Amino acid sequence: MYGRKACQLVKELENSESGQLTGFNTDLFAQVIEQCDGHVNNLQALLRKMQEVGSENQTAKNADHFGALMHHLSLVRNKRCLMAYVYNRAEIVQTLGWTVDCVLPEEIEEKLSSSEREYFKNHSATLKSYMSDLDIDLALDMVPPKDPYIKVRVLEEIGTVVLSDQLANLARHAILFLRRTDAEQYIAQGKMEELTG
Amino acid sequence: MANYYDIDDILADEELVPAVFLEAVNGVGLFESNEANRIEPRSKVELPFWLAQELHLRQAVSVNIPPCFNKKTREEIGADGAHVDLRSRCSYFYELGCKIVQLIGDKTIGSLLLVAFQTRYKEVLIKAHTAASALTPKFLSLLTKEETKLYDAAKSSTAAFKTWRMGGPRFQKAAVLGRKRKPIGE
Amino acid sequence: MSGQSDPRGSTFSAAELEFLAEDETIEIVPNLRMERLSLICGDFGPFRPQIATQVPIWLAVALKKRGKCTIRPPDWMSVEKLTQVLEAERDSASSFEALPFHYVEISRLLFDDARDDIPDVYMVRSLIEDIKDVRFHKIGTGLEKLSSRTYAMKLNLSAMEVNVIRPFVTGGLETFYKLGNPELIQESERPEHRRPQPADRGPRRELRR
Amino acid sequence: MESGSDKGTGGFSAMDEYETLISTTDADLLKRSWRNEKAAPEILQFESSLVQRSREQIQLMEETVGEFMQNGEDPLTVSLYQMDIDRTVFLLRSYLRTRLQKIEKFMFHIQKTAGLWSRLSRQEQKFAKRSIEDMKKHLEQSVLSKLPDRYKSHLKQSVISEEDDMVTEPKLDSFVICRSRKFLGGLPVDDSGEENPLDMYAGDIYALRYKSIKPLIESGQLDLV
Repeated sequence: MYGRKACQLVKELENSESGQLTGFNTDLFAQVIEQCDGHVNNLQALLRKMQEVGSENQTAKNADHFGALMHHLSLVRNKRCLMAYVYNRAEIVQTLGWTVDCVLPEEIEEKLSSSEREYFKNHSATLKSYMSDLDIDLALDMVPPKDPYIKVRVLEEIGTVVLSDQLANLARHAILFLRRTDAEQYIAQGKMEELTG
Repeated sequence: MANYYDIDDILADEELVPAVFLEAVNGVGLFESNEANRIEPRSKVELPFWLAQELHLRQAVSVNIPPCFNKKTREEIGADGAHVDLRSRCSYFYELGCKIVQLIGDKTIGSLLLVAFQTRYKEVLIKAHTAASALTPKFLSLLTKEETKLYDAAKSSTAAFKTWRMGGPRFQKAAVLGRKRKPIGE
Repeated sequence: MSGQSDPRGSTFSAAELEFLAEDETIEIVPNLRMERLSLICGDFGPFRPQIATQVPIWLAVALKKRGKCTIRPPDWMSVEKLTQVLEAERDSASSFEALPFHYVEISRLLFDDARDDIPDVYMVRSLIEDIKDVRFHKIGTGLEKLSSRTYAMKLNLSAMEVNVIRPFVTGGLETFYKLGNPELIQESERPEHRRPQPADRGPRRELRR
Repeated sequence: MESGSDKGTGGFSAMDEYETLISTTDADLLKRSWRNEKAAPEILQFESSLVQRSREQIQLMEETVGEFMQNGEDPLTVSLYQMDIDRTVFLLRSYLRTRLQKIEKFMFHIQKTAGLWSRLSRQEQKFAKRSIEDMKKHLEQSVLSKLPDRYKSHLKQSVISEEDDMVTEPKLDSFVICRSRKFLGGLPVDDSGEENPLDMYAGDIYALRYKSIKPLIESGQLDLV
């Protein structure tokens, strides 16, 4: 049945966990594009036939017309599924721009197509450009503020970094008090966790 | 189409509906048995809604009422609507139903949808707020996509409220990066 | 994720409601001397030992955590008042006793950081839990009555209650709106038009159409 | 349960006093704009002068805190001022972020709707333009360039489409929750053609279709919560 493979792509979106990416299905995607080529060849052949037949055989012309219509509709349908696959994934890639600072973690990067990687870079730059125009960092304060300092545990070796109020050695397993705004990005990236209680 | 990229709308359009061809069609290999690449008038087929709709509007096919809105389903919904397995009949029962009514104008389907939702909405509400999680899988397996979304929405907002009341970390790893590590205490 | 709201959703996270509640004012009795604070959110103080003054809750909690004040729990947070509220909640099947818009958030904030300032704290806490449970149960019963296209649903509840039921209520209303479209259903089954009942003033609110 | 004497959180009468509690400090206005922006399905008018004033206040306060620290002011006072700044900064960031996320979601629709485009700040317009370029390029590379000629548009499904039928729009029919600050009489919330106006009293909370109260949100008479 026409359009079925394209729909499988959309089902993949539906089955993946909300807001998370699965690997870009290059194979299936290419197969759907191939089907589109098939439809357009059939469509053109039928349109040629309609011209050849002229108005002499209206019945045959009608049958060709509806055949052409079905190929056109299938193309439109395939396009919708392909676009939805790319667009809905792109919306998730947008959210990466709010969390990740330029360099994607390997396990995310390998799920992206090359165009998606480029889109991530471009859109992150667009976001950064807005922030620098306004001189305000919007990747901070995802959660309403409480105390200026929070207690965190370092989960991944980060090394010595310059924070807003101190030079800190963020060694794995270290437990320390950091300014909330310094810690927030590390926590979002999974490199630290907040300790409470 | 304001919902061009909407996953559920796309999947609802994939549901099959029975149709009869009114016209001959050349050059389509729609069915495996169809070697001549031609469909004869009066052929009975099942077409995905996205295709059936456009062909119906151009009078190339005539769409019939899909079985999930048939007499049997109507009677079952009338008798004990909350416990009818609508998912196995059509996970996009309401969405497809609305599309079919708009296409062929059979308002009895519209009324059926409303009656079904009236009885089942209540059940979703009760289950979402009270049922112990061990009891729900069977119930959940009966729900259509729309009902499941409603159930999940209620469940997750209640869960978010409970998490807040318990206290605990306010900052967490971003969802988009995956949540392999459970926060301490969960 | 406890703190962050769904970045694409329209709802608020519980932490965001708590943030809003922290701007409500409360009375404290300072045990320090501190000059008037001219903050963006308003002027507070001056603070003198044993002289009660009104401040936003976030400020009260910050002082309390540092041992610089005691917090005077609001009037409604007494065993006597809460017992009355609970009884009234139980007596009435559908209406809701007036409590402050942010009562859920405020009580949690004070239980977390000012327990020793609340007389009969265990009792108060359990009364609030009971009130909340009774109310949530009633909210559920009220929502069950929804059965047709409804243009306006009155939800005079507290901020947190509204937020918890929001996705279900708006989702349910939207589906009823869609399925109740007169173009889709038979004339005979069209819902009679329910006039949104005029709101009565006064302390009771109802969850109703 | 009548009580007119309670203040602030102490009141059972919080609803009745709701209107009087609404002062008009910039902090309150920013909070209101933030809530409306978060809860509205479409992008609202950018609060240009309010954002400007809030930023100035933040900067002024930061300078004050700087001076406090130089003058050896008591650390408690300093940290209270800092917390107050943090709260306003959060609102500002979250407000701006919410708007950018809406632009990301509805960029093509905002671009082609003059009334919406003019709601954006200059910087937001620049952000929207670049976002559209980024997305267009990505869609072209991934899909459109691989499709037949008559199907290459990112706005029209094919050359046959009469209008831009691929554009995501906000659902103005979706239900939102609002709270009135004062009496609002005879609201036309019902689109059935029958006269069913709704009277809303101060402090009332209703779930309604956004579309039916959109003008009241835009004119600031009603708040989304």
